Amino acid sequence: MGNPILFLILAAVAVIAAVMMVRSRNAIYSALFLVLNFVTIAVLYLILNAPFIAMVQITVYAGAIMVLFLFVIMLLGAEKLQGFEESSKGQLWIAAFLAVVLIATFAVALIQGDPSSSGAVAGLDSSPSNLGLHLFKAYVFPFELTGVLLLAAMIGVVVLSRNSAKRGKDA
Amino acid sequence: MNAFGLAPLILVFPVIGLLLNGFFGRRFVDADRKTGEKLSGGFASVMALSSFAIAVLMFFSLRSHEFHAEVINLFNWIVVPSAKLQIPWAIQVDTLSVTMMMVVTGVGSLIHIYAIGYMHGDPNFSRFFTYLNLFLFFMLILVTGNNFLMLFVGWEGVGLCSYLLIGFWFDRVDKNGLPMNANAGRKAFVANRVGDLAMILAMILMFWTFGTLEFNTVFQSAVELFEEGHMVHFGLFSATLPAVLTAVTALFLMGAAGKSAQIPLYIWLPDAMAGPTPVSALIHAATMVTSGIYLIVRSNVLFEIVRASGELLFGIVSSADLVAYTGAATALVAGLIAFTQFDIKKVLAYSTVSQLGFMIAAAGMGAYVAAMFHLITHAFFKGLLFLGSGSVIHGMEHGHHHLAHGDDHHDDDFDPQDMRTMGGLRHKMNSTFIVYTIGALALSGIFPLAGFWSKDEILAHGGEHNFAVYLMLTIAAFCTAFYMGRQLQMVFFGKPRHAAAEHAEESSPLMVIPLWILAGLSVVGGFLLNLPFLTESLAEANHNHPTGIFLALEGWLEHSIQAFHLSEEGIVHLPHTPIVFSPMVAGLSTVLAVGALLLAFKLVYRDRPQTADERDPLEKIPFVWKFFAALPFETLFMKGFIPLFNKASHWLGHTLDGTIWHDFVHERVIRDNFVGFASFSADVLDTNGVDGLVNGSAKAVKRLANLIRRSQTGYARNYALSVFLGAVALVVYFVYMAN
Amino acid sequence: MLTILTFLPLLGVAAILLLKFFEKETDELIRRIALGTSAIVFVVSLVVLIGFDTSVGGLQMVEHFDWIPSWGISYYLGVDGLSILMVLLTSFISLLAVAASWTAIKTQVKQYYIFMLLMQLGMMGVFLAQDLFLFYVFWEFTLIPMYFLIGIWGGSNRVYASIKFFLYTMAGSLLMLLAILYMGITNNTFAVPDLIAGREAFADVQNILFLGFAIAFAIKVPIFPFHSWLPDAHTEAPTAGSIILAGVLLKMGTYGFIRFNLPLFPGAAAHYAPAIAVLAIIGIIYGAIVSFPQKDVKKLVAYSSVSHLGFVMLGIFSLNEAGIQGALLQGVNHGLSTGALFFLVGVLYEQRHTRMFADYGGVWKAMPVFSVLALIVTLSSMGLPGLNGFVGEFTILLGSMGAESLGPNPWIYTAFATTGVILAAVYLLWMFQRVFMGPLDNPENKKLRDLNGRELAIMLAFLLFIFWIGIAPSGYFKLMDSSVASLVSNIGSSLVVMP
Amino acid sequence: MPEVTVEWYVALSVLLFSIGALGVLLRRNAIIVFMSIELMLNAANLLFVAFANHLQDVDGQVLVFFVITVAAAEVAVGLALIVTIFRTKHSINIDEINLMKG
Repeated sequence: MGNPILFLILAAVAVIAAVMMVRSRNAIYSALFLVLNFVTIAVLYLILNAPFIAMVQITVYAGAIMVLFLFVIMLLGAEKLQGFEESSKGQLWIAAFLAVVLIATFAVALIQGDPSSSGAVAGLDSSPSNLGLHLFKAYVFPFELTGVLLLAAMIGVVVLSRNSAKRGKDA
Repeated sequence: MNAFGLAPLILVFPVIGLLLNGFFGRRFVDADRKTGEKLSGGFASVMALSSFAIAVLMFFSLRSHEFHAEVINLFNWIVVPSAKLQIPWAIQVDTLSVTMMMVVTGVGSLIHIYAIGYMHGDPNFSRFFTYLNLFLFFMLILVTGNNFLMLFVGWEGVGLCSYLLIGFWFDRVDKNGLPMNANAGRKAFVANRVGDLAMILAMILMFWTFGTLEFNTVFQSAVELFEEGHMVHFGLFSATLPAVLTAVTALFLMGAAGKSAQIPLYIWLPDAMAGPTPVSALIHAATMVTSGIYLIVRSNVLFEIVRASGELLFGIVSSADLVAYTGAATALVAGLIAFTQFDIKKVLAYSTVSQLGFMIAAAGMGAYVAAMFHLITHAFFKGLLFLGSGSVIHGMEHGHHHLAHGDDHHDDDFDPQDMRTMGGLRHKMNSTFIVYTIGALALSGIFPLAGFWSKDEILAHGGEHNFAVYLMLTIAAFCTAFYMGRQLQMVFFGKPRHAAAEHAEESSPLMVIPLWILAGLSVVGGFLLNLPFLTESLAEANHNHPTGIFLALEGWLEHSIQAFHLSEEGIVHLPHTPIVFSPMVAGLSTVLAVGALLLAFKLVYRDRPQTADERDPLEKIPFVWKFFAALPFETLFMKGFIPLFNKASHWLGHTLDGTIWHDFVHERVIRDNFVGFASFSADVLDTNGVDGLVNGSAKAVKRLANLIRRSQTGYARNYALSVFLGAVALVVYFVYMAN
Repeated sequence: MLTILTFLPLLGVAAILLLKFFEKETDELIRRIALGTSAIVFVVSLVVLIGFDTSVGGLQMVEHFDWIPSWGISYYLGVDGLSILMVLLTSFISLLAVAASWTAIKTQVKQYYIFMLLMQLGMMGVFLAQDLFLFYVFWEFTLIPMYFLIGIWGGSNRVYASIKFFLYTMAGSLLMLLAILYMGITNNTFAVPDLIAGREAFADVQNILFLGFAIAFAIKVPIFPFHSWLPDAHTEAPTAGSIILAGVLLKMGTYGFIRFNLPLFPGAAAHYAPAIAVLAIIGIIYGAIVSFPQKDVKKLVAYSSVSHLGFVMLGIFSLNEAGIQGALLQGVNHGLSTGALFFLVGVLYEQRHTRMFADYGGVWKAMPVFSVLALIVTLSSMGLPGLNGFVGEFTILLGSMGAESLGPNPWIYTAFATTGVILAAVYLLWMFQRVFMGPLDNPENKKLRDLNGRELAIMLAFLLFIFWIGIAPSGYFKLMDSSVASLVSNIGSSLVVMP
Repeated sequence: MPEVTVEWYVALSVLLFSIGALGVLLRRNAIIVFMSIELMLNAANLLFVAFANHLQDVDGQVLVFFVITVAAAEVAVGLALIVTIFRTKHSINIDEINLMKG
């Protein structure tokens, strides 16, 4: 599963990018850090023998979704808003505690669990065609549902985004 | 000649009489006093006489029937097939029952006739005769029944009539405003009921022992069981036959004590004198009170078996002997109490108690014939004495009435029965004086009057078989003569001590004629019944009847008294009454009687009081007077038992059942606690509890909701936090616990 | 036939209700309809009597249909020797009670007679039902009309009395319901004959079940010490209510003991017999003593019921033929004598509006006919031989002496019970004396009128049976003999199995 | 030199998920909250892919495909909501949006 040094570097970048994304006061910075994070993860996908997913990650996430984010941030002019400190103290501590518990739990689990062998032969056929076959054979129904979901989302967005004044007139 | 088929008529006639008088008598009397009274009283008397005629018919039927008992079945009474209980209405005609029938109807008829005169002018004239006929009916059921239960019907029925007749003037009140007649009647009934309790128990015991209550069957199986020595079993109970019969006979004694006024239940009889005098004569002297003797004589077999078995009651005394002792003691005590009485009827009442004691004592000693003999003669002369006293009272009332009319001299306290107000009546009421004297002498036992023969037979029997009883009875006989002498002296001799006595007048012929008839019977009755069978010489009779049965009455009654035959067969040992005249006993008792009369006449009452207010000579002997004036049993009952019962019943009724059980337990404890609990429930538990629970849970929900609402900040981040919490919890669960 | 007998009063109720539509609703007409209905019921009960076969020990004229089959509940009516007398008593007493309230009830006449008719229905059902569930329904049903009869037309303290009556009896019934349900569920049937046949199924808990039934019935009877409701209810009830209460309602308790407790739980019956006999005897003596000092005529009669029913209970728990037959007959006798006494008190009350002894005295002078009849009834209640009371008492005492259930010395029970005979004389004669004897010194009492035709007819009806049963009761015993004999042998056979 | 096993990816995924969660919980800027959600989704995706590789099963990757699709739809709707809210309240501070306060 790849070179450990490479993994550690990529992991470090991903984590740092994530932390920065959460910590940034400026929403635009956050968005950009998130893009960095997505890209790092896309590299990891490649290492994990998932080229198609990596490609989708970059095009859909880093491309389409993040552009949408940036667009909205700029549209609303909400780039500079509240940061971390403005959270209530209770919320902060509970959240931090829960996060620590979560991480600790997994740490315990990972340390205690039997180490898995990494002897993964690259026999997994994750080519787009194979993926496509899976998608349209075993998962054809969920796939169609996804289509419906997207349609619903599209209509929803259209409805929501209409001018309220106009909506009032229509109603 | 055989007329047994007519026997039921003896019961029918009194019923016709009572129904007619009950339904129509009042109308007759109200419509026309004079003829109505004659019609009402006459009809009742005719019915009584008709019954007497039937009784005589039965007498002759029996004679032609070799004196064999005859049972006439009428119809079934209580029949419980599965319990094998079968009790018929059936009439038994035998020499004993016919004797009783004749006494009852004979004396009864005379008293009916007498009563027409005595009750003249009473507003409830016809009711009186209804009661008299009813009494006759029940008394005849008592003596004619062929089983104990029928006897008991009559037994209770005559008790009822006694109650009704004592309470005939139920609206009379005494000085204290108490309804004395009603009270006296009630006392009589209740005292009788005490005896009835014993009768019921005895009958039930006999039923389970013998499986029947018919006289003949009971006696027969009693003898069989006794001979075979079987145990008596019923239910889980078992005992020997003599033990059971001891219980039965002791209970009979108790029953007889109630009805025949023996110790300790005699207390009702003196009070019963509150009733009209004919009633005292008929019921409380001649007939009803003798039914206890009839019962014992009727059950002679049972008594003799007990005597023969040697079974003792509580290990002390044979129940048959107990009968004798009870009778003798009663005779003595009552005879002594009679000394202290001033009421003319009460003297006679105690005398009756005393004479009944004689009879009971005789029956208890096994002298059944002597008991019956005395019963018959006593019916004559005591009936005579009571009717005579009624005549005296009537005369005194007449005198008082005359007085009240004459000079407006009216004193309400006048008591026409008080002997202290009488005196010198022999000139005013000549016929009454003569017959009364005959009666008194007969009662005292002066030769050759009826009382002499019968009393002497009892004494002779006692002299031979039971000295203690003989002694007591002899003293009692002495007492009898003394108090009769005292009474004669106080009533008829000397000078009138009250204006009323001076104006007393002889009663109407309707009243005097029955007196003469009874006087005649009192003179010759004893002698006639005591005659040997005229067909047999003394020696012949003695030979033919080794147990000593040769007198007329004995020859007649032996057919009903099975103990004679059993004695001949050697099953029981009936102590036989001496066959020959006993000069020793007879002489002594005659001397005593004459002596007592003279004592009363010459010594004690020689210087008799001259006015009504003066003290009785006997009162000067303090010990005697106080002792007998205290009326031992009367005091015990009236001052001890009855107040105790009243207190107990008031306590039970008002305090225990009312205050404690009803008010306290139910009201206070149960209801109030319930109400308390309920209001606690309603006000506290329900408002705060159930309601409170509902409201409270609502409140709690509200409070909780408020609490939770605080978490519902509406801030998405808070919600997210809880989602995250859940997610972490799930992870923790899966990692640590799911395996 | 039995269904007709039971539900016939409903026709009368319907007729009374329909009157309104014909606009003929007068009190007089309502009374006539009620009387007519009761008379028809009485006639129908006589028809049942004619069709009754005395040689059969079991149920007759059975009507048996499924009702709730899944629970084993059925509509099951039948009559036998144990109930035939009770049925006749019910129809007879009801008829007289309706007649007795002719002039006494002046308010809400319609409702009154409707309740009276419903009362008849309930009582008849109790005596005819052979299914425990059906029985329970009728049993509880009788409470309701009685509650209203006391509560609406009663005396001054009527509300208290009616509520006490209702609660007391209701409380007892609940335990019985539990017992009924237990038995019904274990055996999957509520039919009494089937339960008797299958009584082994609950033989191990029969003592508890017995008590459940016994308490319900004991309160109804009432056995000492559950009698406290009775004087209140009797005193406050209207005359007809008292007549029905004494005449029939109390018999439901004794009947229940005979019908259910004995055959269903014979072992327990034998086990508790001495205890109940002791309570019965306490009741006899206690009731009699407590009667004595009462100041209220009705209260005295009410307490006398406690005493009389003590005899009945003693007879029942003699568990032999004589005792049980005596008890059944004594139930009838008590219904007649006490019913008649209450009626007589009612006649006085109607005129004088007081029940206190102190207000009476010397009534005999004012009302001779009335007084003579009262005397006969009093004597009947006292148990004078030749009248009905004696026959029952004697048979009961006879039974108790031979009772195996009372151990080796049954005579002790008998002896104590017989003291009731004395005490009865004490309190009843005291009652009679205080009302009828003594001087007629109260001017109010001088105005009393004697019995009128209606009252005389009612009294003569009572007296007919008082004399008939007193003089020739064998026919009455014959009616119940077979049934009682089979009941006793049924109990006896099981006693051998279950000591 | 240690081998990179699937555990490493799990650890990374957990870290990223936790950071994302903290972002959701602690930030008030609705847009950043959304982006944190995307981060968490990515952490999950990463895990899917890692296990798909580990278990030699392509189904994991198929699921990632679906997740991305749903995420896209979600973002589209979510952003539309944010825009609408901003239009009315002129704020995207989610602490000011508490219409659901009980």
